[in-house]
Amino acid sequence: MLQAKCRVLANSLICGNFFKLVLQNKSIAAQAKPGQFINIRVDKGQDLLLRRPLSIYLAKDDKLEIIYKVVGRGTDKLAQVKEQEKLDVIGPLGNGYTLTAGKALLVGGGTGIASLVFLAAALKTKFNSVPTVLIGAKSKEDLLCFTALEKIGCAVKAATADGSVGFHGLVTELFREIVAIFSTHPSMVYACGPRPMLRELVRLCRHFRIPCEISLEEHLGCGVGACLGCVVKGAKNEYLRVCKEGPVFKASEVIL
Amino acid sequence: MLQAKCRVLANSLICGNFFKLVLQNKSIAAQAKPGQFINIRVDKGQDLLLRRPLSIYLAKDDKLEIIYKVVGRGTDKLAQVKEQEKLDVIGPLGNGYTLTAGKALLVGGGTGIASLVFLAAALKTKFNSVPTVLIGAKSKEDLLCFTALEKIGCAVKAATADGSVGFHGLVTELFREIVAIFSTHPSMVYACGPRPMLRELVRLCRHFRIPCEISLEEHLGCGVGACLGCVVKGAKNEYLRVCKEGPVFKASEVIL
Amino acid sequence: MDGLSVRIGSLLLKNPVMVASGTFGYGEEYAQLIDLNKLGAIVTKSITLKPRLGNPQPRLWETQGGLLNSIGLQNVGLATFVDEKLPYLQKYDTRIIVSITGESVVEYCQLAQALKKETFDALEVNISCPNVQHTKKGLFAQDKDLSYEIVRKVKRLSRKPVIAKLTPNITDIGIIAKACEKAGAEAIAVVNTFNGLAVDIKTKKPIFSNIVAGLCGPAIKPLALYKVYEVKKAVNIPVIGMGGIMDMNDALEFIITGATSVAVGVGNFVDPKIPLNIIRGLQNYLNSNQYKNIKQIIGSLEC
Amino acid sequence: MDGLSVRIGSLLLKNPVMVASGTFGYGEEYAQLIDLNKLGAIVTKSITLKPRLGNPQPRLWETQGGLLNSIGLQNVGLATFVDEKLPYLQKYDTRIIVSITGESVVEYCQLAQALKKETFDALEVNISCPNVQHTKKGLFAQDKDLSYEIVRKVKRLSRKPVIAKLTPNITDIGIIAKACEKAGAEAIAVVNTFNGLAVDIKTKKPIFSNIVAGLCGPAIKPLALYKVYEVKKAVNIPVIGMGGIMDMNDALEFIITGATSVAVGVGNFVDPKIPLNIIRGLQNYLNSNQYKNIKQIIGSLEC
Ligand SMILES: Cc1cc2nc3c(=O)[nH]c(=O)nc-3n(C[C@H](O)[C@H](O)[C@H](O)COP(=O)(O)OP(=O)(O)OC[C@H]3O[C@@H](n4cnc5c(N)ncnc54)[C@H](O)[C@@H]3O)c2cc1C
Ligand SMILES: Cc1cc2nc3c(=O)[nH]c(=O)nc-3n(C[C@H](O)[C@H](O)[C@H](O)COP(=O)(O)OP(=O)(O)OC[C@H]3O[C@@H](n4cnc5c(N)ncnc54)[C@H](O)[C@@H]3O)c2cc1C
Ligand SMILES: Cc1cc2nc3c(=O)[nH]c(=O)nc-3n(C[C@H](O)[C@H](O)[C@H](O)COP(=O)(O)O)c2cc1C
Ligand SMILES: Cc1cc2nc3c(=O)[nH]c(=O)nc-3n(C[C@H](O)[C@H](O)[C@H](O)COP(=O)(O)O)c2cc1C
Ligand code: FES
Ligand code: FES
Repeated sequence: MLQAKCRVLANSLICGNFFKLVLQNKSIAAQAKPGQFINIRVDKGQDLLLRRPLSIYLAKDDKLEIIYKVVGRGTDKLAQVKEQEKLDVIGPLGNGYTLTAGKALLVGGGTGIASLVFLAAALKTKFNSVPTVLIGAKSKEDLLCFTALEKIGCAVKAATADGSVGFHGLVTELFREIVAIFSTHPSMVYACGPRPMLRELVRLCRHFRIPCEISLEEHLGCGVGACLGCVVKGAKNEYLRVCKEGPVFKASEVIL
Repeated sequence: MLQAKCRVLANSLICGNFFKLVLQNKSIAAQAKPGQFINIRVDKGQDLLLRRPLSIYLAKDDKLEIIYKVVGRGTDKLAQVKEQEKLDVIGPLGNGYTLTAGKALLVGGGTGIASLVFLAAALKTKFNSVPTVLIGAKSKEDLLCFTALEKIGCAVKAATADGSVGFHGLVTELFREIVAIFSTHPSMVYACGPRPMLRELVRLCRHFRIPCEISLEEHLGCGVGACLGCVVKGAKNEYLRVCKEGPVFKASEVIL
Repeated sequence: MDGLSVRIGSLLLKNPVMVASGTFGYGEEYAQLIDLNKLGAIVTKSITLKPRLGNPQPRLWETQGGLLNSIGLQNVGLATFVDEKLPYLQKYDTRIIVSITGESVVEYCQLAQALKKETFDALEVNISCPNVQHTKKGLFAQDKDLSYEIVRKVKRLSRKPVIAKLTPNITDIGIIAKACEKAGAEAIAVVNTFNGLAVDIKTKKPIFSNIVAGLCGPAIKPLALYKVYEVKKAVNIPVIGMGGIMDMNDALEFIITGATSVAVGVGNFVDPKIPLNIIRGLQNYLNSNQYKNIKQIIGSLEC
Repeated sequence: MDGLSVRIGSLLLKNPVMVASGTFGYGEEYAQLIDLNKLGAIVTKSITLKPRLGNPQPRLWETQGGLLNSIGLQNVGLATFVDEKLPYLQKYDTRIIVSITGESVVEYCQLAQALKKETFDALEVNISCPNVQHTKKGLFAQDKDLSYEIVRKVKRLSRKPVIAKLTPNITDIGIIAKACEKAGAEAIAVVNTFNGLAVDIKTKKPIFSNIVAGLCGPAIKPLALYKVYEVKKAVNIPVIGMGGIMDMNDALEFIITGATSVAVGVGNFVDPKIPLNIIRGLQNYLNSNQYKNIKQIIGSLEC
């Protein structure tokens, strides 16, 4: 974990309301693991006080890549940042995914897919095996990272709510079908996406008895574990910090 | 007085820390009189709450021109506004200079000269007589509107604190010399500039018994006379509103 | 726009949006910029018996998301108000709420008495102006007995509905609100400005000659909203909410929390169209959410 | 950096800049980002006798220039603090101020008693946490007798310097500050957060399960500064000022107004370097203005 002013190498619209941000910083990139995030100060003034956390999509050499969606004032401000400007970044932060050998299944919804791309690449490097990936989106235009995942060599299947591409329905419905078809269950499910998707997925994994790791989002205060602002209810009825114990949790550790 | 979203036709550095802003709005331009100002909302958000008042430098057809100096957060934000953006403007506001026939002498310091250029042009149009203008600045680089005034036909004399051009010293010292040289005193002095300059000038005019109008600055709240935030002490010990009774006052009306 | 009309005691407003005392002068100043007839009510600058000079400059200071002010109650005084300002306001089809303030209980009574025969819609009793010293210990609105006494006496002397305007600079605003309700106030206006200080680090002097100044604007919105919540819990009369309201969403927060009416203060300086934007916004909100009447939303907060 | 050292009662700080309770955990979290040895002092998250679970989500909400929080005092509890957190902090060359809070006078006493033999530099008695109910009527720090009693008893039980941390949600903070001074407090910390409310207009529910939350950040700076001014007028012991301090100029405003020391709260979230930037800034300020010692500036406000 370190704090650095990172040069913006690129920051541009990729599709729908989604942007890709490329930052330059060797030290953060070198430390980054799949599932970790960085915390960016988007406002140099005091209008928007808090930093904004974004998952690492790719970390290579001196490059850190992020995929984000404009949803409010902070991400809107971020979208206006220009190439060559510098952003104050703290990272990498949090605990990432546990890399385990075996037949992994990755399930991503919305921008949640970003951290899974980093994970897929890492699984391939470490175990020389490519996971299957399910991507959920509202519509064809909102489908992220499909080709990036294919390039890594993953079998990628899409689910869209409007049926404009791939499976017509929710990614959790696709998941249920796929798992039913698989001769053996995946050895591990990794998921990142909206809370309702994760909730249903965790229910299904429990049903099929598949171990599962999920990446959670909360609005953060400090981002480093100091303020206790970002908690999620743990299985022992304690509160766990998304920024520190998470953002990736074993499904069994938390109550969604 | 009206409120309008005005297109920015130009907004660029002219010298030192000074910018020229050109706005498009026929109605405001048509109503504007020398000495009046407009009140600009520089922040669309709520970071910088209040509007910023700026004198009208030129109003012609559908164009409103402003000369401003970057001195704080508001003017800094204004300097970042780009061509074709729109600014929320209220104006024209306040009472301008009284246009009187005769041998006028105009004295401007810093950006104060802006409203005097508008006045010089109006005096020429109305009475077909061009005033003499004294401009004070720190240094050659900060000398504003010299050529614009010459184009109108004014006799223009500069005073710089560092002597880099024109008279070496304060514009009020130059004023004293000029008035001493003049065979007859000017019939009227109009002045706009920093408070210490105005204070000394008013003292001199009183000494020489020359009628004098001065344009004052205060930090404004509403800009329309409603909040009583912008007052200056009047000669009858009452408080006068800079935005309503002013910004131009007869020297005898106010206590500086 | 019938769905927007609200009742403040015996006073019927065509919509719940007012402009707050001291931020809208006596109406004239803004008449060129917006249609005053569209406002729910105009609250005048607080007037005193005699004209008041007010405080020396500076009177305003911007802070993060807020504005400190120390006007010192400069106003034309009762006589000029009645002769010149009130007739102007009477031309408009909106409610006129006259804000009065005094340095003693007697002065409030004299004001109420003198205004008895004039034509306007309600009296707002400002017992919370932070820019003048009321009692040795503080503001009238920091003392429940004095608050009761002033409201009670003004109420007796005046035939108009009486609104008590309270200060947020207090441990328990509910106690004061209750006292005012008991004294016969038709409504409680919450809040006046918060006590604040700014220091010029170059001169090592307070920015304001009066040292203390009043903070308003978006910075205080969450604090003002909580005060509205506390007052609403304490009394059964309508609450007029204000403090940093800049748009329809802000207004809705106050209304849901329990404000029957809301007032825009410093928002008028930022954009004089804010009150009308809020009125239009509320109408659209009612329509698109199938509410017949704004009353269905007032105080609908589910705790 | 000798010119920066200040004395808080019997406690000597190498410089006047602390990090505020609850915004810096138990120090570990920020140790990777800044050199803790450079800080004047670290105030720990308030600890209670038993571990506390804290409030459900959400616990944070951004407002204009501010942050509402409702953590609900989640903390590891006394035992774990002493076993795990304190030893970590003891490794650093900075002052450790342990913040304690309880639901009753007895709990404060038990905490003071239990901490007596531990190694740290001062106790901060947080009698002002807005996220827990203290008495039926409100917070301990809203009651001068209870404030007196708690500080007095803690002081008697503990050999450490005692700092009383007060709430700004009060009519006259001076009264409480005086009571704490009389009870033996070595210093007064001003302020804890301001009571605020935020409403979700879609669900018509308060954002926070606890309804009320505490506002901090630049939005409250002028209000906090005024409270420091009030406390400084009331007592002769040092004041520790906080509330929206984000840079050296903010710190100077507090110091000039009378704060012997300042604390950075939410500023740590915005930029963990803020405390160190302020320390460096103050040193430069002293040098370039030919001050030998920061004490020449403390309370130098000319009114
Ligand atoms: C570990 C982590 C990784 C993330 N990775 C990514 C990523 O890779 N890509 C991506 O696009 N996004 C990611 N996010 C989400 C991203 O941080 C948010 O979308 C962003 O911070 C929103 O900022 P904003 O200012 O644009 O929106 P805001 O205006 O702050 O908020 C948007 C919405 O959230 C609500 N909200 C605000 N505060 C709170 C609160 N305290 N509690 C609950 N709701 C609140 C608002 O009401 C609003 O509806 C991640 C979040 C976390 C915690
Ligand atoms: C009628 C009128 C006409 C003007 N015409 C021009 C013009 O033509 N060109 C031009 O360049 N400028 C003009 N000004 C001045 C201009 O409005 C200010 O320079 C501008 O508003 C500063 O805004 P800012 O945010 O950049 O600076 P700010 O950051 O607001 O302030 C700059 C300085 O002023 C101090 N300050 C802030 N608030 C107050 C207050 N309430 N009282 C006293 N001091 C305060 C600050 O401490 C700081 O030192 C005019 C002002 C008026 C009233
Ligand atoms: C410049 C100014 C002058 C004010 N004068 C008065 C006044 O005379 N009487 C009064 O009751 N309130 C006065 N107020 C307080 C406002 O009516 C209102 O209560 C406060 O500003 C909070 O609302 P806001 O945040 O929307 O501005 C004044 C406020 C400002 C900014
Ligand atoms: C997330 C958070 C948690 C806090 N927890 C505590 C606490 O446990 N004890 C305490 O005395 N103050 C606590 N505070 C208050 C701060 O110490 C400080 O008094 C307040 O935030 C004002 O300073 P600021 O505006 O610089 O943040 C907390 C503040 C925040 C933001
Ligand atoms: S954001 Fe502060 S603990 Fe997680
Ligand atoms: S700025 Fe409001 S009266 Fe002049």
